Amino acid sequence: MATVMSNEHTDEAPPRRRAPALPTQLLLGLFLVALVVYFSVSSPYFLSVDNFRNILLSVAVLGVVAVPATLLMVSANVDLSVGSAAAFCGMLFAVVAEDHGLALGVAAALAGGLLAGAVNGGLVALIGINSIITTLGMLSVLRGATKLVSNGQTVGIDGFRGLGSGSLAGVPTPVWIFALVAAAFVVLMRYTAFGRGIYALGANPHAARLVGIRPAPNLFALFVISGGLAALAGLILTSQLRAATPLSAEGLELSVVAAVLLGGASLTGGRGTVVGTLVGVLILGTLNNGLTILNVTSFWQEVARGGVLILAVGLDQLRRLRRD
Amino acid sequence: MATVMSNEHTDEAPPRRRAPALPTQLLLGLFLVALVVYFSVSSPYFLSVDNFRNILLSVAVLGVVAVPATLLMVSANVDLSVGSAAAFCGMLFAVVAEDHGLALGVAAALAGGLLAGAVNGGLVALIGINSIITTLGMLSVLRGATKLVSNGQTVGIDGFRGLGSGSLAGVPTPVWIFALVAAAFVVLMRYTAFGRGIYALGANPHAARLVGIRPAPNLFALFVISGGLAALAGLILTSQLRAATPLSAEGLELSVVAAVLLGGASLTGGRGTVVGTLVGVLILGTLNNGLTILNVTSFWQEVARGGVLILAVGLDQLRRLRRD
Amino acid sequence: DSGAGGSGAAGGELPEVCQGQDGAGRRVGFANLGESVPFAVQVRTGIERVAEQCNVQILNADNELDPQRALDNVRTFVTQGVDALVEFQVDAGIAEAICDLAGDRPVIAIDIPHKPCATFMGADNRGAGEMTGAGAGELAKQKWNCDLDAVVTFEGFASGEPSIQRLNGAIAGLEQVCPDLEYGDFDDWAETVPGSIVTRVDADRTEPAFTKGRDWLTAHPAADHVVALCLNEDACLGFHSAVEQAGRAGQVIFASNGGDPSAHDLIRTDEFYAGATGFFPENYGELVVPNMIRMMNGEKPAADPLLMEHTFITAANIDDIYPAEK
Amino acid sequence: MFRLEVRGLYKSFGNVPVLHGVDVDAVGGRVLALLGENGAGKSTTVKILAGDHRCDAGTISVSGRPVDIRSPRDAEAIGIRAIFQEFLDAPQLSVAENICLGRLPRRGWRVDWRAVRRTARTVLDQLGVDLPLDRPVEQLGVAQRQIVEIARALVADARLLILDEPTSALAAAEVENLFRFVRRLRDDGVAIIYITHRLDEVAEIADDVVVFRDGRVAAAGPVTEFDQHALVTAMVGQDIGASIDLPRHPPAHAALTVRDVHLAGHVDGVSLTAHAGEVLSLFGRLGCGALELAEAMFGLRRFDAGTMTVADSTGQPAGPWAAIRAGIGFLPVDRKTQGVLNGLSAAENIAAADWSRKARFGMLSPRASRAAFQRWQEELRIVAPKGAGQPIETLSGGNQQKIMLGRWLERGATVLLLAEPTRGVDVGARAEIYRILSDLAGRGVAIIVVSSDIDEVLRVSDRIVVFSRGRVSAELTRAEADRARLTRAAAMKETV
Ligand SMILES: Nc1ncnc2c1ncn2[C@@H]1O[C@H](COP(=O)(O)OP(=O)(O)OP(=O)(O)O)[C@@H](O)[C@H]1O
Ligand SMILES: Nc1ncnc2c1ncn2[C@@H]1O[C@H](COP(=O)(O)OP(=O)(O)OP(=O)(O)O)[C@@H](O)[C@H]1O
Ligand SMILES: [Mg+2]
Ligand SMILES: [Mg+2]
Repeated sequence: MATVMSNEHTDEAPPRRRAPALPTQLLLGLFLVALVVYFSVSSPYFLSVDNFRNILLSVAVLGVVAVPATLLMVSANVDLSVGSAAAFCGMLFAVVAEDHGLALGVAAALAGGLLAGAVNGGLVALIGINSIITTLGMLSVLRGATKLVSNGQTVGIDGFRGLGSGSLAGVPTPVWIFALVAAAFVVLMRYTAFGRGIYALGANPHAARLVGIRPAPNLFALFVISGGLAALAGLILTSQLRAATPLSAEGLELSVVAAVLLGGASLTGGRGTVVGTLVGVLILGTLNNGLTILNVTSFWQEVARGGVLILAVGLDQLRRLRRD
Repeated sequence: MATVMSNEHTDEAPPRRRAPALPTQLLLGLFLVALVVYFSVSSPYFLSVDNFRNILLSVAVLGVVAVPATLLMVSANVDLSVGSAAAFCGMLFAVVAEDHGLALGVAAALAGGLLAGAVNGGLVALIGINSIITTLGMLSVLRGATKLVSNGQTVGIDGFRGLGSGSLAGVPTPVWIFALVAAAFVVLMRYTAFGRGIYALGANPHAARLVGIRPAPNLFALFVISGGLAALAGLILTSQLRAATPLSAEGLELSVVAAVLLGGASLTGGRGTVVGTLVGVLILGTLNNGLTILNVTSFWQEVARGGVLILAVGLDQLRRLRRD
Repeated sequence: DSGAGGSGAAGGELPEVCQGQDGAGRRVGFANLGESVPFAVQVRTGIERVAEQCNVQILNADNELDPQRALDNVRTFVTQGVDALVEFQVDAGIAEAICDLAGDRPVIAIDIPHKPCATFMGADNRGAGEMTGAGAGELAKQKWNCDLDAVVTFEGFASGEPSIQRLNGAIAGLEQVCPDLEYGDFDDWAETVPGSIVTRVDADRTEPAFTKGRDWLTAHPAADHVVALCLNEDACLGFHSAVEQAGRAGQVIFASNGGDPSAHDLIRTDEFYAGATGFFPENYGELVVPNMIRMMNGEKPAADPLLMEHTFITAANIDDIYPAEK
Repeated sequence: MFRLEVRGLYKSFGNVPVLHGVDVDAVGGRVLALLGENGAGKSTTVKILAGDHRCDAGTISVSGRPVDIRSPRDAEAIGIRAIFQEFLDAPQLSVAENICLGRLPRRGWRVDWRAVRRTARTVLDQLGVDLPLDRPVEQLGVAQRQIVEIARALVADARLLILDEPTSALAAAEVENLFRFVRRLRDDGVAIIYITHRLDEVAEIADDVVVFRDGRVAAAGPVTEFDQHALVTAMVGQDIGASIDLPRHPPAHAALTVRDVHLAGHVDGVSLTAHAGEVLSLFGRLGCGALELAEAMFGLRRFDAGTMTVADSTGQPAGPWAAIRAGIGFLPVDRKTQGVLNGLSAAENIAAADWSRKARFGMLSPRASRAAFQRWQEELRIVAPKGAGQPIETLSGGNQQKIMLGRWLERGATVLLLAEPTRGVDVGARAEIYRILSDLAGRGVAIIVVSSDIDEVLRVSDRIVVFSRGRVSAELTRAEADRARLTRAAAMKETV
């Protein structure tokens, strides 16, 4: 007969020496706190309600597009055309509002953004073109269109200050909008069938399809949402600057990608949270603000910004390396 | 006990009746030919040896960095810092050459490029930071460093024309260099264990690791190569312009990504060929050249470039859709 | 050659702007600075307008603020066999490479000198800058008796000579009117000079000027007599919004270079917007085209360098300069 | 003589202990079968040997000398080769290159592609399979991919060969070829660790057995000392008794009917009807067309010709979403690429197919998913040490499979299409799944099982339709079916 071993082996696992896992977002949050402490100690002007309002205001536009970009990245897609789309919509607004009034201007801007999103969505979700290529192409198309609309000129606009310069309960309107968008996306991504479906699609598109989630309409909707929020961002920007310029929001896409990746999302899909992106956005904003307030020269600012970006993500990675 | 069956036809899937697939690269090549034909018919100046030399010359710098970027993308990584690295190395060269002679200048530039590559490689391959974030950070760091080196000024350089303006057998030196780099990478990617290891790593890093392919040293080497070739590109550029400017090669990274993706590579790794990238690079160059020769206004050029990018990839996708 | 189709003067008398020069059958390549810059678009529009009137065919290209692209464009023009080149790019350092490619074709360089080969045309950057600074200074003298807390500039650190010349000039112009302040020596370009009341900010577009401007205001809470000098209107527009949003209107005097229409309303209505030095890019063509025809005919240009006249546009004179806008 | 001794191996993931000090001996010239329920720690043990995981404590020695396996390269240096339960191939690369992955033959500095192809061809020949050498493996079916995996492990000379459920996707013929190959290696003195849930294979191939239970060794010894009953008892920890016959069901109305279906290259004029309350098996060899037909019934492939009726609606579903709405559920063969939603929790994985119904105005409560998990955890005996929130990819293979099945139970499908439903499932749970299928049928669900496992088909079916080369070659009631008839019908070249 075979040896049947007793089960009385020591029940104890061998002693473990690991630290309990600190979630990525928390670590990133600590990093943000460290930045704030550093700048507060280094400059008397940094730590003030006024300056925090500055920081929030400076990232509101970025935030309004970075939040939907998070869900896009969860679905393993990116929208690199958000900056151009924001500029395009802002310009549409200014040009239409000049002749036909603010209401029509706003309508034109939103329609433009949703249409741009629908084109992106159609190409990616229905035809199946890679989202990087598609939106890189649209980045160029929309930037060209922006210049065509205004013949390459800056268009000033008056009487449309509320969206960009108003405030409620001491908090500037753009910050409110950013907060509302973020809150809506927290709910969307955690507590709706649509949001969870996007996670499933990003994690394993084939398997998601087999449980009845339809990639095409879901992704299409996502790009349309991204386009609509880019229009909103363009309107805020135009309202803040009181002018639509052909170069507005240039390079915004790279900040968006940086913020979303900082926040723990991954281009391979299935991962990413709004809270992470918020922290990412705030790190970028705090850094820009703090360096300017410290009067760091612009060349060194550029170096520091890159360095901090790497550092913020690197810390998390180093910690994981140590744990394994 | 299992029943033993004969194994006469357990092997292949049943015969497939689909049209033989036209490879993506060939379709893309046809697209390039169509572009050339269109421009030739539309303008008397397009179809000439001189103009083809122009086109090749205009894409040589892009090509020298897009080729290694292909292999990087096969490994599921990108190097977004190539433009900044090229500018940085060009500037290093100019500043060092001014005081210490050309030879030392070239050495400094190459050392700078390899070092930048090693930093990227160290952060990505050894520490494990996402390559987009890392190289986005380095993009900023190196651009800042470029301006620091020259205090933001353009530095003229004399007596270093050969690399950028020389020619051999009627073909400009930069084009020769581009061709050599491409040829070397064809061999590297198809016929060396290193190259095939990169394909395996990109296709499935876990599987590659389990068959003994070590991710870290391979990826590290790849980034160093990319940095070295960025330095070469920077030298060519400086030699062509006879000056190193703080803004040169800005935005090069997006052209690189566009060319490589056009050529059929995928950011998820495992896919991509040098030939595809060559065609991608040539499409971009031909388009810029042809649109200018047709005297298309710059705003419309921007729109057209984006459109053609989407079209080139979209055609391939549409064809696949139809086949399925 | 298809020539400049539909010219306004075929056969008939040439309009006055042509200064009697007929460019029939001539093809000129115009490589623009970068069509994302409103100023450059106005230059192009002006050149196209005059060229059509004088029967010159213009081939356009966009240098996209990229030196490599500028070289590619010259090559393309040469391949197309243009008779002459108008080169608008800001990097003096690559002038030599451009001149080599141009060969013996006549070249007019806009706004920065291309020493070896080209006739300079355009702004007196330093002089225009001084005009801007002096204009701001006059207002500062009137409002605050030159009692300034700070001077802040918005410019493009990496945009080459024109930016440096205009802003160095602007600081110097301000100093001439309000001399008794610590400016520091910026003649060789420097970002900061210790002890200076001047802060130079790297922001030549609306958005960065807005964001960095607000940060600057935060870091200077006590500064309520400030002069802002801008490379262009876009930058001043951004900082102007920042000042208003920070609730500090009336604490900053603005003056910009260029004179783009986007700032005309502000110049008319905001007493703290001192004005803008007009470069009149829409009129560049009136100098470029006739002189280029002369050069293609083997004659000398009417002057070398061909300098635009600048005017400081203020609320007082703007309606005379732009009567149509009223 | 090669002898690998593992002593006191401990391993935890996070704070969940998985191995509590296991001892395993693998000896050259002998095949060791490693058995145990899903989640017992079999794969974890062999991954440690292959250098994929590091153990927390324990010693490994080879022929008496202690070794430290820190990476796959260390394992390879010792002569350990492994194929894993989940495919680890490079999908975009060719079959030939995948087989030689990591050890491409070279001539001088360059890869010798002819030798690559030759090597691949040789191994495949020895396995008695013919695969297109230049095709990217992503274009192959599961079984073919599994063969590529096996071939890779066989290319290099091994001193210890580890096979973790290599036959779960294979039909009998390939299994037999694999066994021949394994016996030859064994006779050459190679040590072999073989993990399986098919106890009949143990009798056929193994010399020794080790049975794991909950991360401990529950029994070990020469195979001759165990009968099947003893093995099962050791695995489960109690005597589960003989397998009882499943109750039969009277067929009710037609639930799903297809007529004259053609799928180019796969199916050539097939008609069949599944009735509510019956278990219908589609039996055949690899590539016989049954799987493709099932996929088409779920809207994954277009019919080239033919009609389909489900419930009252006629027509082929436009896609999986439409099929699901019509009450159809589908369990795919390839769990990894088509089944698990990695990164999502076990609970969400089990609830995913039912999200559209669970949502109220689009809102979905996480509690609903957790409730779904709890509903099926007990019934399917799902082992998830970290509970409902454990990411699915960290569950053992067999437990993942149970969740895939639970997904459709939760959805309450009225027609269930199940491709190889017990792939990788342990004996206890397999009996459980059969019982559940029988229950479901009793409740009026129509169940279609696509299987190449003859025992499964004989055990579970009310009716069996045999496929051969894209056609129906026989239709048998359970009473009529036996091994011989099924085997003959599946090999049939002409239709009856
Ligand atoms: N990365 C991981 N994180 C957390 N738990 C894990 C991880 N990998 C495995 N486990 C757990 O370890 C236990 C043992 O898993 P293992 O894969 O070794 O089981 P197995 O015996 O191979 O089962 P099966 O027969 O189902 O393949 C399982 O409960 C599983 O959930
Ligand atoms: N990545 C690959 N995967 C599978 N097969 C390949 C791959 N690359 C090349 N081959 C095939 O390998 C075979 C030999 O290729 P190749 O011509 O490179 O060999 P070679 O060693 O150079 O032979 P020769 O001595 O004829 O030059 C060809 O049939 C080719 O299609
Ligand atoms: Mg297992
Ligand atoms: Mg050969």
